[in-house]
Amino acid sequence: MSAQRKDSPEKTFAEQMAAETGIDVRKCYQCGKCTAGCPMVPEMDYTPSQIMRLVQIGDREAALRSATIWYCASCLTCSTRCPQEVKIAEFMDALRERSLKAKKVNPRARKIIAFVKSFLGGIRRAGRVHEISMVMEYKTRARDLFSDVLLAPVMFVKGKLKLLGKPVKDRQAVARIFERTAGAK
Amino acid sequence: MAATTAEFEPKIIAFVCNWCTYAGADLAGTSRLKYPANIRAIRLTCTGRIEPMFLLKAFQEGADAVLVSGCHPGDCHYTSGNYHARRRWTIFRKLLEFSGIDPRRVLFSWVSAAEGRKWSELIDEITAQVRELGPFTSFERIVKA
Amino acid sequence: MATGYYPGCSLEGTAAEFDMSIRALAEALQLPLTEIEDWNCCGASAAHQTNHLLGLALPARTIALAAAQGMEEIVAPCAACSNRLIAAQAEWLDNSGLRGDIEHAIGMPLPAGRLPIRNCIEFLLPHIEKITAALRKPLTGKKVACYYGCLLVRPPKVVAFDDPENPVTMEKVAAATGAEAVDWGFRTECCGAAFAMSSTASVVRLCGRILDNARSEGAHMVIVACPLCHANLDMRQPKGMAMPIVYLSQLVGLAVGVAPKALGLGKHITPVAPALA
Amino acid sequence: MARIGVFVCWCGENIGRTVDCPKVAAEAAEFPGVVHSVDYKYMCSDPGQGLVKEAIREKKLTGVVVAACSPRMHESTFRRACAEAGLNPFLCEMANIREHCSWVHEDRGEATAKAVQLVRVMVEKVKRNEALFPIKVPVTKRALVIGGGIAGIQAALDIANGGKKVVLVEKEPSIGGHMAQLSETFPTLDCSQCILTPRMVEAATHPNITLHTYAEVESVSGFIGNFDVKIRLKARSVDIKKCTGCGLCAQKCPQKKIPSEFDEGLGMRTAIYTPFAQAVPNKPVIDRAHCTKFLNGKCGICQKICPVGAVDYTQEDTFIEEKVGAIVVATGYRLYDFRNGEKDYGIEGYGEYGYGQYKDVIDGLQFERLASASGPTGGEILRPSDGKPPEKVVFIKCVGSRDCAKGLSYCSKICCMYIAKHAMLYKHKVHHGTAYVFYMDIRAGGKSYDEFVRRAIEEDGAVYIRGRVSRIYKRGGKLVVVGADTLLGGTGGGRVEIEADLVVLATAMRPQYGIEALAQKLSISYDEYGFLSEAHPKLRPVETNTAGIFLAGACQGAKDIPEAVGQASGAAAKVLGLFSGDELEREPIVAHVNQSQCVGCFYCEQVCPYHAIEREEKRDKAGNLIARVAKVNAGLCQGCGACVATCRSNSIDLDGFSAEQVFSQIGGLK
Repeated sequence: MSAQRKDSPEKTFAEQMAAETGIDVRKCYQCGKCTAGCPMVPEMDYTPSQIMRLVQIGDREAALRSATIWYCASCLTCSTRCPQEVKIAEFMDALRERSLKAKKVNPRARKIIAFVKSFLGGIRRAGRVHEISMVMEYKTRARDLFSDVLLAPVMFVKGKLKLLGKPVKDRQAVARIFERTAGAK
Repeated sequence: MAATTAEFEPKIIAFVCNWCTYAGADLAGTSRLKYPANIRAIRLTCTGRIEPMFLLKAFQEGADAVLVSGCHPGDCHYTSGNYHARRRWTIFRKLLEFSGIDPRRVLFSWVSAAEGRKWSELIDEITAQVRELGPFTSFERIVKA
Repeated sequence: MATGYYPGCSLEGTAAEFDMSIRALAEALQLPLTEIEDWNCCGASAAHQTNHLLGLALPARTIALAAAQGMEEIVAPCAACSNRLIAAQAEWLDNSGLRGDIEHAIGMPLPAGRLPIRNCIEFLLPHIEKITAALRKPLTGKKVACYYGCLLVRPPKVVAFDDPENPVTMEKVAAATGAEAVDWGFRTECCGAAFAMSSTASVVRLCGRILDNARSEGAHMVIVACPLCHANLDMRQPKGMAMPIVYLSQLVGLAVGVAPKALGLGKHITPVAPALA
Repeated sequence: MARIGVFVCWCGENIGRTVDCPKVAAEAAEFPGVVHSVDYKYMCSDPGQGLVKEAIREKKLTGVVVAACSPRMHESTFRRACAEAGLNPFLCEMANIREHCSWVHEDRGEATAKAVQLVRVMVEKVKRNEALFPIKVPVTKRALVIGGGIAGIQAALDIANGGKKVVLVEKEPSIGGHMAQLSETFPTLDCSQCILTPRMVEAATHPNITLHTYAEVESVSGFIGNFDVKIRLKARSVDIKKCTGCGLCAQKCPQKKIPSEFDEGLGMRTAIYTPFAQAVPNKPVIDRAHCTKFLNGKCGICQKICPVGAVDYTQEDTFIEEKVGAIVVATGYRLYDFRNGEKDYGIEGYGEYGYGQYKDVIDGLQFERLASASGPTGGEILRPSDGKPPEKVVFIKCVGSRDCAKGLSYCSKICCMYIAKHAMLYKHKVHHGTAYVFYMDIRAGGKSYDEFVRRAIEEDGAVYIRGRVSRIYKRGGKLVVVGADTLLGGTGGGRVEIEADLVVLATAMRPQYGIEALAQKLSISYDEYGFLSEAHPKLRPVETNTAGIFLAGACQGAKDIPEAVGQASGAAAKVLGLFSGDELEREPIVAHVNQSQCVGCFYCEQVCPYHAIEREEKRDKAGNLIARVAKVNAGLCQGCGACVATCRSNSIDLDGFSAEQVFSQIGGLK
């Protein structure tokens, strides 16, 4: 009966995101409390409230290409304090997912994505993260070979790094999770 | 059954009090909150005024569900009418069940004059619910029995 | 009550001392823990940041395993792990539509109800009396700054643990050891978490702010209950800071007389022994 | 035979856009009993009403259905029009095809079909309506005003000056309310006490005003024109007739460390005290919760030294009863508790601002006390922690207001103005200091208001920063305020950190504690925030839905002084209007007992909230008792109908909502 009201063909970007994630950024009244409390703002190209604004005005391109969505630390300070109860950090996850799918990832996010991929790659293969393998894979992907080289031997001596990881027994089961959720490669 | 569930548009008759729910539904209107057109509200002074026979009459006239809604407990314009109503309905529900009317077709809610949104969401919700229950056809059978 | 222990990946590697101290402390306080058989990584931030369903399915498998193995609760000392487990469980309990998708992904049924998941603080909180009774080496005179970071207290409605802005539970546990908890302003500020490698400069900046405030409010050491916080604060200190970063389980373990070695007190990059002596 | 007229209104586009009004009128014309059916653009307009009147006369209508907006909006309008055309007004009904139809449905076909049904329902009803005649009730020409703040004082004075008696009840020991606490008032910066105290004295000495301070309304019964009010006079422990207000008792009271409510906890008071120097009446009370005499029986100094023997420890609460014809509610506001939150309402405190654990984070009323010449610092701005003048003061607006997460979505309206005033006062007193104001929007819509805010910025140099503060924490004795300047973007995102000496939070205005209980006593309604509801937001802003009860001031919503005073005068005008005749008319929606059918079970008596059911004895000619039956006292009956639904023998019915009418309405939905 009132079908046309619920599935109107011309949804704005914000409406679309609200329908898909349950997070409605039209509620944001640009008070800037998220930005004020965000620990990662110095690394960002847009502040969190500006990302909300980009979505509000329908600039999907700018939002998905921003470095901000990748520099969000998921610390949830913004979501916790937002007076309008917008789940900002959770929304950043949703934007990241779409940025990857649309191949619009900001070049500054190269290292971060390398890390995520190495991390998930490790889980996919072994079910658990083996830190040395993960770090090695990350360093190769990120072409970031020489950072922290001094820290590794110390950590090794202190027994913080183990040469061999303990994988999950049922590795198939974990690999299957990745297939069935069509996870990041 | 005349209509398939998919295209079934239920008829829902609401008995509402003048002070809370009717005003709440007015507020839904002034706030332009949209909801399905399946509901027909009959205004009474208070939920305490509603006689069980009104509900039976509604079913007899082809309602697929009946909604009774008034002020929140403690907020009755007439101090205690909604308490009387609540007590009455607890017993009446049992009676309905006994006479073979699915008690899910008799709905109760509190909607205050400030709760326009609650009203519109309630109608959304119960319309979907009643749609799932399908049309109410057993009244004639009950009357004959 | 059968308590499933979920150490998580970090506790098998960089956070070995967290694992050691939890196990040693559990033994000392006679709180039996059974490691969940064949648990897998929770996916931490990497999974949910890039694929929502994957971020739910990874923790779901471990919870399903625990339930299948007869566990009635899970102790997940790593704040990231407990957060992911709680958040995932909350989401499928809240949105029944997801349950099928997740069960399909993990090929196992999910428990019908809610399985209690406890972080390190919640694990110890009910046993404060036990700790006080078992005190061998009270840490009287030690000023500690309890640091919660993000994942223990946020999102508040989901984790439903302590106050998101002014938490008190870790202080309560720490106080049981005789140590004095200082009042400071960075208890729930972010340390940079997953950016340890991919944006090291950010982590150094954030850890610097946290440690500066702890120091200026008079703390001798920072107490943590999260391996990510620990790694960042311990390894990414500004030059000359030398602030010991101690796990809550180590602090309590030491106070109840567990041997320092069994608590892994020698494994820190920034030495902790002098501060605890 | 019924001759019903149907009048379908377009309400401009409001109905016409969604509902096919001509079609509704055409279909209604076919309903049995309908002899006339038309549609028109604006039925409530003069020509619209003319159509109704003309049809009544020409078509000899016996009933009218106006299909338009809610009956709560225009029922009285159309009933009046009918009456003017000679039709009994209760033979007119409205079908609500706007609020319940055109505004809430989108599909034109569906909305039109529903409108047709709604009209049929009311046609069926009106066919069974009977002519009713308003009930006349006598009026007690004496008003009760609840609350002695500026709104209550104004309402009481206006009614009293209109020549009618007023009973003014205030729960604190003195009248004056929050206005007495303010230092200076925007936008003129005149001294609040200087303009208020003469009014307080006038109210206390006015021959038509009876003042009860330290008193609360215990219960209210009755109805418009005839309320019975029970008032609790709390034990002052001081005989107010003997007391001369010399103040010796307070000087000698050894309990000197009780946080003063008047000074918002920034100053101290004694256990026997007057709230402030200009209090009216200027007579003390004993705060029994803190008095040594009451706590452990020792002390008793005040009684010993009182030169007139006015101190009486044995006093108890007493009750008085007043008959009044109208009630003005003016209970005012309080500030949102940012320290503890309000658990009863499910509202949290401000954890990110430290839950008020920092002494130098205060609220707006506390700043008023700091700035007031009568305040604990004598008007010098000194911070509470160490008594030093603050060099940097941060003002934060919208704390609790416009905050969905705290459950308070509304704008408190006055903060934009008083924060500008605070910044200004601070700069006038601490010349070298800096005032920072974090704001989201500046709402300064009153006369000379925006100019005032601009003055704070342009002349007094207040630094306005557009953004909300994320948190406040302590670093080395300073309060660090972490905010953002959202007008700056780019790297760093305009993040602002200010090391402040004093932080002032403009916390939300909230209705007074206990407002819900009072509202229930009065049978008036309140909104989701606890503010009392007016009868109509635009056209009946000082009336409530309960006849004879009126609203003034911030109990109805956030308001500044001129608005509160304006509304109070409005309420007073309504009361004086009500008192202008000796009798008033009430809607005749009352129950009737069919005594020949009544079995005398008196279940009706048990459910009637108004004690309107009376027992009547029926006797035969010889005087023998035949039966006891129920009778409705039409003066007391409010027409709720609870008795009707309860009656086992179907012997009671309700005028205007009779069983027959409702059954036929349901039938109309076929």
